[in-house]
Amino acid sequence: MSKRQKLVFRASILVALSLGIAPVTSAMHIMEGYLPLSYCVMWGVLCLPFLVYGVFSIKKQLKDNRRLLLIFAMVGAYAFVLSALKIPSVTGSSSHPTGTGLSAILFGPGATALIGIIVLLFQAILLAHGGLTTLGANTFSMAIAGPIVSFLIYKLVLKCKGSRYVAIFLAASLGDLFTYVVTSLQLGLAFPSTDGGVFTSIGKFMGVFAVTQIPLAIIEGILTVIVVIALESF
Amino acid sequence: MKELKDYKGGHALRTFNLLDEQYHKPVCDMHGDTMIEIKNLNYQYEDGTVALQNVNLTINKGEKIAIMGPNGSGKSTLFLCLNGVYKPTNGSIQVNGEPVTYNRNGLKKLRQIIGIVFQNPDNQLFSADVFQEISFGPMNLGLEKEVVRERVESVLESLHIQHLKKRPTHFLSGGQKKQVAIADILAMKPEVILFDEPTAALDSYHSQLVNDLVDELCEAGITVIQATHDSDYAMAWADRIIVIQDGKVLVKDTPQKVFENVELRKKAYLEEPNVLKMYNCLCKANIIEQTNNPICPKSIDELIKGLE
Amino acid sequence: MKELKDYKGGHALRTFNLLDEQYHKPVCDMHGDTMIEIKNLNYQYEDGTVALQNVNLTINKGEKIAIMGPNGSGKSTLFLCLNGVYKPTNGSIQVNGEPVTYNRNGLKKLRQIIGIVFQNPDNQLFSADVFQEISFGPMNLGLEKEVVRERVESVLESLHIQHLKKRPTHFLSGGQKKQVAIADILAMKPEVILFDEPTAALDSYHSQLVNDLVDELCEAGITVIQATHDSDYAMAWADRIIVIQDGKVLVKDTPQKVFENVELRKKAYLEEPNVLKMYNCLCKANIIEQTNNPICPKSIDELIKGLE
Amino acid sequence: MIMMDKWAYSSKLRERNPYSKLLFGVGNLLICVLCRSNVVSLCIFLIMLALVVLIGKMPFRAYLRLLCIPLIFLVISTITVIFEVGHVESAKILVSLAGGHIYMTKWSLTRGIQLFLSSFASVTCLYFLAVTTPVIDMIQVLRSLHLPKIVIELMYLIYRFIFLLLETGNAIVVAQDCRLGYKDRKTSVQSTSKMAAVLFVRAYQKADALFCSMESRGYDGDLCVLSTIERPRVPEVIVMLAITLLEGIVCYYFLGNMPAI
Repeated sequence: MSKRQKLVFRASILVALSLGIAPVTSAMHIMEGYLPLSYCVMWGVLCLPFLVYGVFSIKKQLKDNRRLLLIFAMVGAYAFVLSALKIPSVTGSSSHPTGTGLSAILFGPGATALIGIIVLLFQAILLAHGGLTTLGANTFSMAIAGPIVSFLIYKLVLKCKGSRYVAIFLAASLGDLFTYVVTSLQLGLAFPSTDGGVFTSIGKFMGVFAVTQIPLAIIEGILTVIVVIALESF
Repeated sequence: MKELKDYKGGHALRTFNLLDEQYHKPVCDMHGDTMIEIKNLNYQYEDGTVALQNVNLTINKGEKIAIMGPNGSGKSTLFLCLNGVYKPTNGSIQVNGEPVTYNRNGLKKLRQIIGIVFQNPDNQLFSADVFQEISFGPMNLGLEKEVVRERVESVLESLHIQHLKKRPTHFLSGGQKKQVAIADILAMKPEVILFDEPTAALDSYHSQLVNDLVDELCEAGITVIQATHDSDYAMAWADRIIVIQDGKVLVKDTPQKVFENVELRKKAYLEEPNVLKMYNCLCKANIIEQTNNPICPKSIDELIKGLE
Repeated sequence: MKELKDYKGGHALRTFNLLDEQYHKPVCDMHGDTMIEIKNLNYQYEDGTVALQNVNLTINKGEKIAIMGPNGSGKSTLFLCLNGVYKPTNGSIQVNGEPVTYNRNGLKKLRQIIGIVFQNPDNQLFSADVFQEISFGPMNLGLEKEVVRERVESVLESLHIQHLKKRPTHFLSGGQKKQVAIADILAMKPEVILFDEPTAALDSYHSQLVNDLVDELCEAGITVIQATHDSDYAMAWADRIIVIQDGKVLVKDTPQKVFENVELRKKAYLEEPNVLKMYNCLCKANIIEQTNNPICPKSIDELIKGLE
Repeated sequence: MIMMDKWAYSSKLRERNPYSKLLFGVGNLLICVLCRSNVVSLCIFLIMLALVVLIGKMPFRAYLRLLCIPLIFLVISTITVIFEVGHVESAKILVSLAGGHIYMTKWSLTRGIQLFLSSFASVTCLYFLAVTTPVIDMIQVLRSLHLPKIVIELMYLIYRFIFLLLETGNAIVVAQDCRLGYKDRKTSVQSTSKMAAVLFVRAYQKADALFCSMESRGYDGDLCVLSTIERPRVPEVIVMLAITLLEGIVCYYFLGNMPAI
């Protein structure tokens, strides 16, 4: 890489991290066997176009720069490790910043989806966060929907001449919230209420998870800003 | 590396003004008091691996202790137990006569008394610049900002690395990183410092620097425990050597006695120090007179001095 | 560490059957032919830092060369230049009489001839398990799968680490990682191997293992270049020592001549080897007779043998 | 250290062919999810327990600890499924709120229990895979399913790098802890974010160093390595397939109360 490329690259990493730490908690991974099979298949199929696009997009980027392969892999590993580290007495029992969205802006949503699904697969097998049948649903909420929202919000705030730290905070916490909304939606769709139907059910899940997720989203937003500040000083 | 050229000059006296304030008792007084007492220490990892088994140790104030033994024999675990990061599965640790308690206050007290300099500075340094890095420990001790600032400045001066103060940590060379890692701990003014192979992967210049620094710390009355693989160095430096293997203490004795034990050397893969080899050879050849209670010089340099 | 206890036995003969096939020429024939010729080599980093300046070196087939000098003096850069990872800013490198070309084929050829064992195995091992890891190099050489499989098996056997074959990389100990890192390179059957501080951060058991291995490689006729900070080791092992500082070659000479040069030692922060100190002392004391052209023994062990 | 990974390598079932293990694990998982029958769930739970603990020789206590991991999610979401919010008067009312009631019905309770048990059983199927089949073997199976090469490469690399970074991350956390970096919540948040930042820098540096060493071994864009795994032994795979199918048929005919999904 030339000097300028390197600079652009580093800068983009900074930006990426700012929205990249899409905060997701292990409590929001839908566990193994929880969704009916038809829903598992449906969410899996919904992810497919993103994943296929991801394969092409990664291949194309690698053609220009072979070194990126290792960076992709490191980003994936980084996202995983942040959720696996044993940190004594931090924010809450199960809150980890995960960097699945880290690559959204760097390498595009396609590549992010692909790296994200691999990370989620490893989280299922190695940490028992999530599962194999629910991999599709979890990928959709955490590796596709959340990062895209973070990305859009970040761009939007910057376009409106908002401060960068505000943009980072909003991107991180709203991305987190959106993941939680999508997860509630997935659960609500699968388990409609007896009388109120799907929407009541979605409301129920959102209500229950709000207790943990809304404070966590805010804490994660703050954490992300501090991380970015720390990273900028490097 | 210009900065370091000055170092070897006449700075030794000035260097530990910082520490002298704290340790104003003369060295001889301190020697002999028990600093750390480990009784029947056991540590087992989550997965059931036994890392330490029935470790009994007494470490006196101001002692220089070398811990030797193959990698994976339990040295690092012992260090982390001493510092309260690992809580022993069994047994007790007493520091300054008081048993360690594992609540917030107990740990704070313990970590102020005992500091660890880790082997790989890349796994220890996490701040963006050197000043932030060194101030981290004192800040967590709850000191006033002004006091922290003074301490950091003073440590930087003691190690002659003032010029690194604002440098980002990831631009430091390996040797400089090591110096900052040591400064990290010195700024907390501990009474005991544990060094995990402080000169591994350093060039000879920085190794020498670190070794000199360790000597100065010892002179200032700090109890130093070093994990090392270097027999020559352990022979020259240590008051006592503790040999650990498979989580058990094989022996704790003076360097000469440890290294004269051929069986032990084989078992724990310890190399014979050069000076001991040479000394024995010269004794055999009747170049050195052998007394009933022969005391081997500590290093080749000492041996040579003796011969002259 | 059971596996390794066998190692020191009578395996030496069997060990390099793998390599003997390739290097069937007797060692004496090879010595003397020029292997690598570096002329006027300059290397400048992107950011303008000059890492190497006017380096001129000739390295013969089968030579044992130690490169010494402080960290950051340019040793690693020199290694990466030799291997074609860095393209010299100026000057030329000839390997086996042919100048290095930096196209795909030229680099492939170069990397087959010259291999680097990096200092930190964690910066070298990228595969999930040992077998995959070792197969990477030979696969890149474009060999048939069956040939690669055989080579990997054969290297594993030579280093007595067959039991690690299916082990995931993250379960290896530091010493084992080093062994695998060396196997990585051996599987490519290079004629020259560059070791970057191969024993740094290893315990004495594994250091000994690596040193023995290096000796066997040299015996098998492979040209070995080692970067090291250990004067004692360099004195005992090397045919020639190259001292580098600030990107310039200060001197290239036999160990004794290098270490006898007090000015040079001071300038490049080289320690005087113990054996040399001792030898000089014994000469002075007239215990050893001094001839006109005194040749110092290579190690304390040799010195002791001589005295007996 | 990731415990599941460690158990997988030390399991007595490790050397069994990964194809048959995957077939059996995923097959049972599907049966669990499809049947949603309490009896089937209980049976599968016991089968997996026996396989992992009795035959695989994983310590029972460690297995129990693993089973606790998904409990938080399971309990919260199952309670959400069981209890309804609304105005229905006929149901068993538990709490009356200003706007309506929180209640449960027999159907919602049955569904909740079913869901709870079948999810728990499916988790044991996942654990069966996770603690008997090393990840490397699993990726190998995926590779033979002709997934795109780039996916397989990324999986191998990410798996390796996870442990590389985990070691660094843990070491940094320990070093911070030694200097009282986690003494209270505020310090903890600061230490964590500093760790996260420096870990990112280290990841970047590691990627650079690894690329350099890969280049020096002739890497030119095509990551080719050989692996040790043997081809699936056909008879074993057929036997496992037969067992799984049989299980499925038995469940379907004798116990199956397949819900309309």
